[in-house]
Amino acid sequence: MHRTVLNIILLVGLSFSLIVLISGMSAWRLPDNQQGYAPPQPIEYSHRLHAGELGLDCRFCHTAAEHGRHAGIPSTDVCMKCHRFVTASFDVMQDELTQADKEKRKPKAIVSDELQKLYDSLGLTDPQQPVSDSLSTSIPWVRVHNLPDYVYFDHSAHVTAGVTCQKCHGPVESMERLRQFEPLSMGWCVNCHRESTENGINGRAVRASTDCAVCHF
Amino acid sequence: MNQISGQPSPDRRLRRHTVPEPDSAPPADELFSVSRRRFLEAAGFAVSLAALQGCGRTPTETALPFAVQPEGVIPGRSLTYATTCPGCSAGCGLLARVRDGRPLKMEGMPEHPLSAGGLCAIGQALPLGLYDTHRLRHPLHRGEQSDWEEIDRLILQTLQQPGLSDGAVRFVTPTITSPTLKASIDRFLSRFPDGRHVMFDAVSCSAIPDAHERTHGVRVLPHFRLARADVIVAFGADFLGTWISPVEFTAAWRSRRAPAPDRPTMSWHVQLEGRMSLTGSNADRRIRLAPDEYASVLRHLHGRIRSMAVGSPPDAAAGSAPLPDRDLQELADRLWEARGRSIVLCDSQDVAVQTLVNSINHHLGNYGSTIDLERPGRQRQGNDREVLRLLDDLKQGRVSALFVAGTDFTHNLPERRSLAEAIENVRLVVSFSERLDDFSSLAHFVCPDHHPLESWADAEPVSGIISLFQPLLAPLGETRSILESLERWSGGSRSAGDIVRSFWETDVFPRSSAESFQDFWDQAVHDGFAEVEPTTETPGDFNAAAVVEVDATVSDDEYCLSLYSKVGLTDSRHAHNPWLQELPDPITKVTWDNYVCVSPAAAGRLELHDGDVVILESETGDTLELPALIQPGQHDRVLAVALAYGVRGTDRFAGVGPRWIGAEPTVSEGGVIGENAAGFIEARDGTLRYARNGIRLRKTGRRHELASTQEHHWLEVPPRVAPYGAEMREPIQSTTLAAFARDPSAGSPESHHQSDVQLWPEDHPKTGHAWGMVIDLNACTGCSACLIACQSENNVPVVGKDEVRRQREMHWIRIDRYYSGTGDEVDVGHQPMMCQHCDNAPCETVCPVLATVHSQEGLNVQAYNRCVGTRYCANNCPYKVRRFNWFEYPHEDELQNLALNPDVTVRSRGVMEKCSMCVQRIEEARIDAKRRGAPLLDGDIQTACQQSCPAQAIVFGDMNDPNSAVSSALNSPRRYGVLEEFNFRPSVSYLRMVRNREEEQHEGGEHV
Amino acid sequence: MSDADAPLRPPLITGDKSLSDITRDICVPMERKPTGLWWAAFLVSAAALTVGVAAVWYQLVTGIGTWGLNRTVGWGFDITNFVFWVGIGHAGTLISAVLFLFRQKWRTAVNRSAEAMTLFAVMCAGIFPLIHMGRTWLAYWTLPYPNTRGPLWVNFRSPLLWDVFAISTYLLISAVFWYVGLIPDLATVRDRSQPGLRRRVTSILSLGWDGSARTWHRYETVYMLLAGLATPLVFSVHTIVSMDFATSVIPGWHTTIFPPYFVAGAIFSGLAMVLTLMLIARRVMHLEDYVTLTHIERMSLLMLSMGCIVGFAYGTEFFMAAYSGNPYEQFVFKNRALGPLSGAYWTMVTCNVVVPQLLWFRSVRRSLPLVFMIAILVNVGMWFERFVIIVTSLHRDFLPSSWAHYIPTSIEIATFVGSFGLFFTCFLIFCRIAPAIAIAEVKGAAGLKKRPAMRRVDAQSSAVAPGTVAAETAKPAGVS
Amino acid sequence: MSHRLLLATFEHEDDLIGATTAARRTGLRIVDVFTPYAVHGLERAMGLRPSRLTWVCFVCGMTGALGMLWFEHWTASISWPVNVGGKPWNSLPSDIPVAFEAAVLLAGFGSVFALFGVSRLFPGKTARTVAPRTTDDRFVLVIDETDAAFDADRVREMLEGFDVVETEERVITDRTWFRQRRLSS
Repeated sequence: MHRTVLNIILLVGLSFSLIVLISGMSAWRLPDNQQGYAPPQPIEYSHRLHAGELGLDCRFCHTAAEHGRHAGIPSTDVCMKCHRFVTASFDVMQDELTQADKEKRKPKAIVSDELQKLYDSLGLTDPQQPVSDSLSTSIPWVRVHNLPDYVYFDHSAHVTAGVTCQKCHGPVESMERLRQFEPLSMGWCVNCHRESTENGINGRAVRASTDCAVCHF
Repeated sequence: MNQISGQPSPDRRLRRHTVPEPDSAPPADELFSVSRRRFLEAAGFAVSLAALQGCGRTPTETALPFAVQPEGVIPGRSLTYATTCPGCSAGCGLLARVRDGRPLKMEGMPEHPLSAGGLCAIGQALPLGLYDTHRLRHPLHRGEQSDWEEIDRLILQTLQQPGLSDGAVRFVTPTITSPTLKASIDRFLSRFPDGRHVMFDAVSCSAIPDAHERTHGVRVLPHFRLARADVIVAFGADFLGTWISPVEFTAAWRSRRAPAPDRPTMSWHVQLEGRMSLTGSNADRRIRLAPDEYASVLRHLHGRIRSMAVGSPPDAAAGSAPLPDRDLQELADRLWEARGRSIVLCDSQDVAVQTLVNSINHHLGNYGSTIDLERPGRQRQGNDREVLRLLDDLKQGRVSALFVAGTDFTHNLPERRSLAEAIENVRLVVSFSERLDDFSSLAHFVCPDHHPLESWADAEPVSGIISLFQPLLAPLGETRSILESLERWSGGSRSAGDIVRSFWETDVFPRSSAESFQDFWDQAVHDGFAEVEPTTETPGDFNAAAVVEVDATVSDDEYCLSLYSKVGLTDSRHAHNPWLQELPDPITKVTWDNYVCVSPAAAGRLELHDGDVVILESETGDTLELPALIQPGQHDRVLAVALAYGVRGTDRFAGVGPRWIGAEPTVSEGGVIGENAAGFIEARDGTLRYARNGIRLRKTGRRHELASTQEHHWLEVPPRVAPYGAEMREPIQSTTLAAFARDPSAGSPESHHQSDVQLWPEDHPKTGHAWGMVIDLNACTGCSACLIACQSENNVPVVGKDEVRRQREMHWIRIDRYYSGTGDEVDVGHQPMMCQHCDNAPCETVCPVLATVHSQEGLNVQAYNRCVGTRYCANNCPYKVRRFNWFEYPHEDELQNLALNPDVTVRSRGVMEKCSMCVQRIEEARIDAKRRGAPLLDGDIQTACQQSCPAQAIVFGDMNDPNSAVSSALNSPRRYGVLEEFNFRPSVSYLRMVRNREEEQHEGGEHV
Repeated sequence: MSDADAPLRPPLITGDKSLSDITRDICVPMERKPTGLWWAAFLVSAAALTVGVAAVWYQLVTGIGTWGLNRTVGWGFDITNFVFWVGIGHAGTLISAVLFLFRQKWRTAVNRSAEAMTLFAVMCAGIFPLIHMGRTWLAYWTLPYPNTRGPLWVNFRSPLLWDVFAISTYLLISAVFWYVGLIPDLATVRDRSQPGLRRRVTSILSLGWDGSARTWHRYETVYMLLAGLATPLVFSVHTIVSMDFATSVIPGWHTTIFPPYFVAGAIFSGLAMVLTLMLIARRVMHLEDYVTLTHIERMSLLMLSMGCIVGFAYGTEFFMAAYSGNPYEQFVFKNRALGPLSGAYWTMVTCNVVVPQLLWFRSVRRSLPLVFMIAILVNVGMWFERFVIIVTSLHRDFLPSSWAHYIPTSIEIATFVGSFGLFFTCFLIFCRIAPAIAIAEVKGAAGLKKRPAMRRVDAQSSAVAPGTVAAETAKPAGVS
Repeated sequence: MSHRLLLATFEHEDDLIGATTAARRTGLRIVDVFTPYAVHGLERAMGLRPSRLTWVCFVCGMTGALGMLWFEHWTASISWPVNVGGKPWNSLPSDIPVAFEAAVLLAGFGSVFALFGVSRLFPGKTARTVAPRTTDDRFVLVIDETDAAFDADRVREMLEGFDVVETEERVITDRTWFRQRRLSS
């Protein structure tokens, strides 16, 4: 009798721990897998806002993606193309304008905390000031997508072939903070190469080689 | 990159300087750090590792973008700039590949009228010299770090001291081909009543201009046009290796050595020399002749040729020649047959001997065809008589100020000690050296010049061919261009760029045919050089009276010492470059040392073995202790020692290579690499002589192990173990021109044809590209430029002497040098050997983890990151071209790491590596073509070795493209594959060597 | 043929033992406190092992460069030692399995230690391919496991991969074979032991063995199967090891004679090692009654015949090279005999071919010191055989430009010494913790008949026909 | 259910075999025999059928060989075909060594584990030796007394004819023990 009860308890316990274990498996990663990595960045830049809501094309900022190996983290002066004028969120600036209009005064300059960091890095006291190389320092962005040193991935080759940015980077336009969406493991690369060779990209036949020397040299 | 084609391509437009000049000189202390910061920015993705570890992930990496993006810079793509090679005074054209602000790879400039696309080992090794932590970063005042304002103030103050400015001011430089610098020096010296510019070449050929002064009335170095020569007779002149302008000469020499089945002709090259030089090893006929015998042979030759030319009787007083009459007559006859298309060269420093040479060339009518005096060379302007006068002045205490730039004055001269003492009495001693060398340690002021890749300059190596140097990066240290230093001391304040530009505007532009200066300048910066009117110095008529009787008596001294410069280390300036130190000498294959080359006969007499330390003693009592090396083919009376060794500061290489309990340092702490042989240079009759008699040789009984990359040097296997009928190995096939003319496939051994039979079905048809390479052994001189090019391109580590001695050198391409024949009269063959990319690769089958497999385009690829290091592939490689990372080779020098090519993985310990046929270049070109939307064309891809080759011996391309250069080379009847009878199906083929000889072939093909 | 039926043959076990005498004789040495001799041997072995561990550690931390290898000679001591130890490892299984299949009862005296020797030798062997890898920590890449690289599998065409499978299979099967043989003996030890650690451990390891005839019946079947599997396995393992060389292109390696040549060499070296160890064990552990002169003599004869086969192979190699007309092949053999490493070659020939000829003499075979000396020399010679094959073939191959020399470093020598340390340490520990002779098998093979035999006649009165009993008892022990 | 068993202890294998043969002839039910070593001929005396473990071995071996051959072929030419030294995709000869090793490995382990399974040998199992010396020098014949053919006197007489050292009657209730020896439990 006792034994039966004990057995039942054991069985329940076992199945429970199995369920926990299996559900934990999905969160378990191999040591080098950085999938889901989303480190805090020095400036809380929102891809969702820029690429999603405002609909900027990726290549508007990441200009090198078409031309070179690296997509390139945009240089800070690229930000200044807009942020010379846009110094805070649209709503806040709009409110201030209305308010100033109402109060019949000149609108105050409103600079958001995050954009202030941008101006600081360029050594600007006034966003309208021209950017000078000598005053500015680089913003130490934290690298999210980082392949091992022995892997040579060329952005331009993929962009030219018609691979969308999202194919590797995931729905960046919906990410508040950038996150590594795909595992970026070798198998993941290879399978995409195989699939593309078989089915083409956007209906165009391509030959995505799986030779070692395509990525490793 | 398609800068090779004649049409300017978009990339070519980028050959402009975009790197800011350091004109707005920031405060002294900050200069280095600021430029470093800017440099890091320029690197685009210079990545710093933060020790922060988030959530058990790999450490956080930050990516620093530009704050302001410079125009035209795309992170990760290299830009090519046209400039000039500063490695020696030959002034070859240089295309520098600059990637993310770092000059990484030096390539030859195909459009250049002199170098024609080649670049020697020294040029290839420039980046490592640039990223050298031992270069001075600050000016020094009496050995203490100082700043430029202080230096300028003190120097100007000293110069104004009474008794100094009106004393003898001497400015010593090596040959200066730069008209701007020469003008600046002249301008600076013009302030002093007794200011004089003395040009001193560490290895001088002062006797040639001196002889021309006598015979033609102008003291110039003629421009030798070897491309026009059908018969080349060279006395000692190592023109393919180190003499005057080896890259240019190699290209020219090679252009006459490509016999085709329909045109079986080539030049006839005879080398008469004492030691075994690179040039001699490539000659059709090599005659062993001690340097002191040149005069006698030349006199006989002169007599015979003169009698043919003007009918005068032969030189009766010449005595007996050290050469059989038959040989002399053959030389004379063939020279005479090819009059106007022949050339006689000589490296003797005896002016009388050189006038004889001039007379021979004159009688042969070579002036105006193979020897150009109208557009003379400026590649060697050193004037030994002036140097000797300066030495005299110094010793007499008559010099009040001494400025030395570009040469290690005291290191390269005999009587170093008394010279150093004399220099101590000079009131102002200024050095412009980029490092603390022997002379600059004696100097009061060291005003370090920029590295030539950091500054503006120009050069006119041959009159009328003028080229520009442009800065490729902001200076790494607080150095200053010599042009600017002289400008400051002459009261000006212009930047080096402005100085060059304004000189060109006033002095060079008028010689050109361009419309506007801006166009001329832009084109020159873009092209890297400009062809302008030569500055004419009209040579006079040949003055037969200048030809004096030379003393042709041959000394009966036991030994004659021949001092020579080594390929790759011609100059003590390059002694700090570990790539060049580890470059195996093309002939001896020894690295990291100089030594006394002795002939096998002399070695036999003294019972010497390689590495036995011997003492050389001159009549004047100078001694030199060096290990001996037995050199087949050397004259029995000749001892040969390389100059430019024993350089101060080379103990820096004590720590090069891996460190472990069994390791022996490359050089002892405080020691130097090799021994300085400059003490044996003899000053006689107004020239510095590199050959002298009266040398005694003594054995010490001690040993100094030499590190050679080759252990067995002969095509013959050792007779003791040679199988009957197979005493010879046949990696190098050769034939004679006579045999080739009869049958273009002569020299092919009967049994060695590749079989088309396969044991198994062919499952791997190559439908796309099929990369392949053809190496013309008839063109390859063994100069080893490809070796350094490969090292630079592919991040091949330097391993140090001990590792080389353990036969673990890492070079991906090696030049196998084989002797054949007897110990005295040997034939030499050079064979570049690298991964043969066999289609049936034995290495691939045995790798357990698929780390080395075949690509669909026929490459044998090696995935370093998959390799577990069983070394089975290397064992099973019949060509032994695989290289294993025995250790983690040091990469601690962060500055030196900037020379690493970011396109190629730096291999870690325990993995195998080998030639990849520059697969990174293939991929880059492929992606470029894809981006352009154009197909990949023949010539779009050049491997590093191919690009560098001065002889254009290497052709790479798509074997599936019937119109490619490699396909047409493959159709040559001279084609063969090494070990192809084993059916490895190598993708690298060789073209059989053809020697311009009459003799019949031996059975089954002649071997080298 | 049963020994009982062959009176001319000397008995396998001398000294008039009963079953419990056998149990006691074998178990007592491991139940006693270790002797001073054991301790001395153990300390020496452990010291050697320590030296080896230090050397391997240094090599792993610093790099393979601490070995004297170079771009031409990629394998030296490492693979020489590997093949040497694998070769030694083969005799154990051969003696145990092959002699079992041939019903050679005298094997029982030695099979346990031979199997243990196999196990330890294969362990020693296995270490070398592991540490010879440039990146030992990635050795698991040689296993075809599913991975995130594509998946990227392994190269089944590589003989080195065959080695991975062969060596690990061999190690596992040898271990199982050894352990299965050990189970009944562990039960014996268990039932002899006082409650305590030994009893607890042996009762776990003996898996509840109770001596049931039904289990014995299945056990015998499985044991025979294992022996049947181990025999071709032995041949396959050394065949595969030889294929590391035979399938390559290097002259001196690339030859079809290698598989049988290597197997013969392995048996040869293994026999020599077994003899060496047996002679020591016999003396140290007082097993003179179990390891008799007869055993020694038979082993000596086997060794002699193997020596002749190996010598024949050496000759054949030269003949084939000469006959092939391949100059590279001809050169390699001439270079072996007369080149810079000819010393190693002639050491090999002397030790492996010349010296064993002494065994033709019965007096030599029965002289324990001489047999011991010869066995040691054969071990030395067989090590040199592998060295000669590997190094002399590699150091001068096709292109003279890459010819090189090979000088082992102190680290390599220390590693080699360490492998002996590991082997003997393991062996000495084995002698202390497990019955060094298979108790159950000795008992079974001892042929202890009931005395006096006449008692059997009485049984006739019972329901059993005497003839049947005699026939049935005699048969299984004999020819079948 | 329990069984009443007779345990007869012998000193010599001849006696044991004799007694066993005799017991079987007389129709006695031999539950088991315990011996210190594998006594040859005993299985015949007991009437045991040849073990079927050979089949297990064969099946495992074939599985190993065929499975490995398939796996090698699949990895080298289907999953990710890679050109290795110009060898054909289907390199059967080079697949054989590993397939052979896999066969041996699987066969060996298969039969050993089958033995352990069938004979209920596992670590931690308490040995139920009928007498402590059965693993040393005693042979014990166990006869089912419950069996109809059992006649105590005749049996004892028969056993004594074979120099039985000791006889003992014992009641055993362990069900597993019975099942293994094919006794109804």
